Amino acid sequence: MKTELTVIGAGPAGLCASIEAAKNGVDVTIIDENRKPGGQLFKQIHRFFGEKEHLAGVRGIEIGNMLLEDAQKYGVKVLLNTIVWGLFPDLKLGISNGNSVNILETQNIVIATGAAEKPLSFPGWTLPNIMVAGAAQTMVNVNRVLPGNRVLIVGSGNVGLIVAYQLSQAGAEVIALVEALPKVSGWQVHALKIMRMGIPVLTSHTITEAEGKSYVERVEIAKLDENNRIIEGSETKVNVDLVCIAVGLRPLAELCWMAGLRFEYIPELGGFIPLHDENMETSIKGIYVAGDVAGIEEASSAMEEGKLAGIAASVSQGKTDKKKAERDILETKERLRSLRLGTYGDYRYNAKEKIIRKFHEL
Amino acid sequence: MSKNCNLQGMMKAVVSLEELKKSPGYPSEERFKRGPVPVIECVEDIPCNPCELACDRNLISVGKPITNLPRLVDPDALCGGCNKCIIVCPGLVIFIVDKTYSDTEASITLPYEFKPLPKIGDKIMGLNRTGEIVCKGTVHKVQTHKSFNHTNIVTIIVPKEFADDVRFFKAR
Amino acid sequence: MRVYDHPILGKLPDRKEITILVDGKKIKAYEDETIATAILASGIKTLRYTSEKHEPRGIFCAIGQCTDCVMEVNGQPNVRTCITPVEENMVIATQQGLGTWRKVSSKKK
Amino acid sequence: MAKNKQADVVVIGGGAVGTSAAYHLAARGMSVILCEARNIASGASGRCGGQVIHAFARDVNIDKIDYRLKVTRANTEIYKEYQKSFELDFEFRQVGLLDISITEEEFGELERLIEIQRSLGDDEIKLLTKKETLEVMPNLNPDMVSGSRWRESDGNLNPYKLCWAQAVEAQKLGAEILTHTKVEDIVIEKNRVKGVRVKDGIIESEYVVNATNAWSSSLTKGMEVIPVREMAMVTERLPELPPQAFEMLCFGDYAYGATQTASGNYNLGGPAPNYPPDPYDERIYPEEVLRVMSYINTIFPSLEEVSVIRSWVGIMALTPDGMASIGPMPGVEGLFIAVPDGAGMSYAGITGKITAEYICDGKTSIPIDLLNPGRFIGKPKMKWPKPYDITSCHKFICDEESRYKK
Repeated sequence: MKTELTVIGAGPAGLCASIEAAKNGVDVTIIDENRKPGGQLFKQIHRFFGEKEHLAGVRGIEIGNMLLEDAQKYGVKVLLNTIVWGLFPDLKLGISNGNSVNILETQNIVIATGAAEKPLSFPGWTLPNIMVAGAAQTMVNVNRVLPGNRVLIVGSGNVGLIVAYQLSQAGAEVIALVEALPKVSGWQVHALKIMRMGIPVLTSHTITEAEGKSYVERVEIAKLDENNRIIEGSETKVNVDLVCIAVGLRPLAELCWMAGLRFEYIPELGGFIPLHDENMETSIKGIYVAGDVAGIEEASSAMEEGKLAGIAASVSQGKTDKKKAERDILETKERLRSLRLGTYGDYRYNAKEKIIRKFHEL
Repeated sequence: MSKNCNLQGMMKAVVSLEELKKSPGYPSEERFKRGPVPVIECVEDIPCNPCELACDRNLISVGKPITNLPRLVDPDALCGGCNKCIIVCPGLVIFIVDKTYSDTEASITLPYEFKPLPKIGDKIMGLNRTGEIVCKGTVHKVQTHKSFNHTNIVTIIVPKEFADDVRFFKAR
Repeated sequence: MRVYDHPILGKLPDRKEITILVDGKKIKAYEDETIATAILASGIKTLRYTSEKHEPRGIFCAIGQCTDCVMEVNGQPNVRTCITPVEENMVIATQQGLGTWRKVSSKKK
Repeated sequence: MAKNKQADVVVIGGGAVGTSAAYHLAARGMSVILCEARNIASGASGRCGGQVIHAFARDVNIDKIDYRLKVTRANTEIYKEYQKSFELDFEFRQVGLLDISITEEEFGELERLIEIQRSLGDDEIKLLTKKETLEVMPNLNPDMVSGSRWRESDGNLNPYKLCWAQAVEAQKLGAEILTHTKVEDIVIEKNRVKGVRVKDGIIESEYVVNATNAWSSSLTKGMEVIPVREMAMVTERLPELPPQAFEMLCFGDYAYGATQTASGNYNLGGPAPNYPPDPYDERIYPEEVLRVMSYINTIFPSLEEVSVIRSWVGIMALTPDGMASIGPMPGVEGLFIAVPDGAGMSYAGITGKITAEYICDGKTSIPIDLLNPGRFIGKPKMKWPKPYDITSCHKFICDEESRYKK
């Protein structure tokens, strides 16, 4: 099997990379191990930030549908239920769909494998119905099953806050959201959404224990002092049947490691990040990264990074003229820049600049 | 919603009314006197500006960079109550408050993304920004439309003195 | 509990109903949904027990990454139920430890 | 950091042999610095199947079988001692090992070889018929077996854990383990070892032990090793299976080893049949994975649905005559070579012990004359077989020694 550009992961970054390259006439195959493309977009039923060009005010689920339409329109080949089990020398990919195993030869690869949520361990954390927040979000928004009725959320980043809101939308009662830090870590607007509904957002609080026979039935939460120590006597037991952990994400970079890409530890962006240049090309020529695998951000910047990688791959395939590519790249970078502004944008911008600097030091 | 007052009592507000009032998206008392007006409770540098484009009367400005706080522009034009800013705000923090609704009452128009939808005339409790019950009120108007894309618009009537506090409600 | 009506997503679309067998019990499922979805909807939260301490485990990541939700499906252990779709008359069992391989020859070619 | 560092002995290589040498030397009171270019068990030791094979059934050095058995049996005794005194378990289990013949003709060959081995004093090796073989290992494809040889004392261990266990014990005894410290060369003045050169300086020592296996010839002139790319893959954890240890060394085509680890993963390996120009290429190629997977499906039809979770390539070292190279390097005072041939897990413990004995006492409990690492010096430069896979290398060694010619 052969294709010019292979994109691994059909989430926002991968779809945008595919569409951008296919628009330029590149023969693109996008691979995803799930039954449906879209990555995590289809569980994001809230409206996105940004400006018009970023599709601000549009719900993630609608953006997902728009991207799928575009992918189809521009002739992107989509392989679903397909696992990339290996990324080998000479840009060969081992793929399998459960029935057959194949080797896919390609000239460019965009790795857009996204991220997974980090776990948090505490006594009892392995009990059923203690899950990462995104899991509950998938179950309720994609699969339309509510995993529990009385929920404790751990972590006040945007994921925790949004999932608290969305579980309420599906009819669950969110008992509380606890945050170990003295202040909410996500945007206040997301916190305000749930607080005004009466969901207690408890800063300087943590979960200390979960109990239950066959699944979580009760948790203990406690207040923390300024040194992050539990204040004795502050422990409270609460009956719940679902605990959602929202304590951050890490890049799913296994294929990047396998390819032998060079990495750098960038804690601001979630851990070990494959080094890449300003157009998302990595330390191995022809391999690009985009989206959360290139540093944890959010879907809007993932899409812009995907576009960058898609344009860069088109240039490498000789499928777009230099002038047009330069213009497209410039515009994409401007859109990306405006998403990386402000309190939560500056540090991401700086971390991204560090990755690019380290790349050029190689 | 939670009935666990114990937990709610442990909570601290993320942003105080005083702070909000200092932000450029919060109308002055003068402005309130002129009729309905958007109240924008967005006080962080979020890279986001759909509210600016939503307003046909250019009452809201973000400008460049888009991390600027949304600012209420104060031309002569009054808010027409089209609610587009409420619908499009990803943070769900734009409310249209009319302190001139009557001598004693104010109307608060807010986004509502839950089921079931309240009905006109429903008796409600007004909730403040931390979900505490502060007053009684009634549902005045419920607007839904395909173009709202599931962000429905509910207008409630509360005593005027709670116009700066009430931002949500629950059935009485 | 299924979310039949949702403020943003609307009514649950009509889908073909099928039956799967979980630990010998018939459970209703809808075509094209994942095994974990159907099982959770039926109220079952424990999908397997660990091999050494026999502790219960359930859904944890729901995106095929953590392998906490593995069960025995048609005689094959370690199937990630959160990303594997149901099929009519699928035989599913709570996995005990490393599970039991009940099938010797391959199912399809 | 390495500036002005000093020790009695510098051990180069953090594999099973290097860590063993460091442990045994430290146990004898020597000050030891171990330098490893990557991390502990990064080379062949961390990439092998972990089989402990006392003697290959089709051993090319049949006349030396008695000697080999003496060495490997002493090695097993050392592992048993480790198990009593070491803090970390390295999962050594003597579950027996099968060497399977596929064709009738091969079975005849096995029969003949085992007869020779027994006449040379190997009283443990047993010939199993097809039926007996399938009784020991029922999940083999019956069409792929004509018979086997069986040695009960063979087995397997977790090679990664063996390296770490030895390294940890060495550290407890005062040895310093420097990982990510590549030795650029061995410093020799007036035919005497002075130490080793690393990136930021020289580590001075009276003795240097070269335990870099496939890479040993690049640090020591006159050493001869044939690097052989081997691949391995490991499955998801499976319930405990009957004794699985297995070796298949078919003359015609390929060789395989399979073991079930203590945690249940099934570990299978064989030659890496994709022949990149560089025999030290540790990357794996997709064709190699597919080929080995199809063989596994043929040999173990019941594993067809089992998922492979990881696969990799490691560089094994063979010597031109199929014997280990363990001993002082002639012409360089203070330089000791510790390179076992092929099955390193059957040699690691004893090789470290011999190294310590030689350096501390000047003599060894097992004579090592046969393993003189200088035995290739002065001989015409050998042309290594290509491709560097086990079959062609094996043939090369056989031809050289004419072992199989009656």
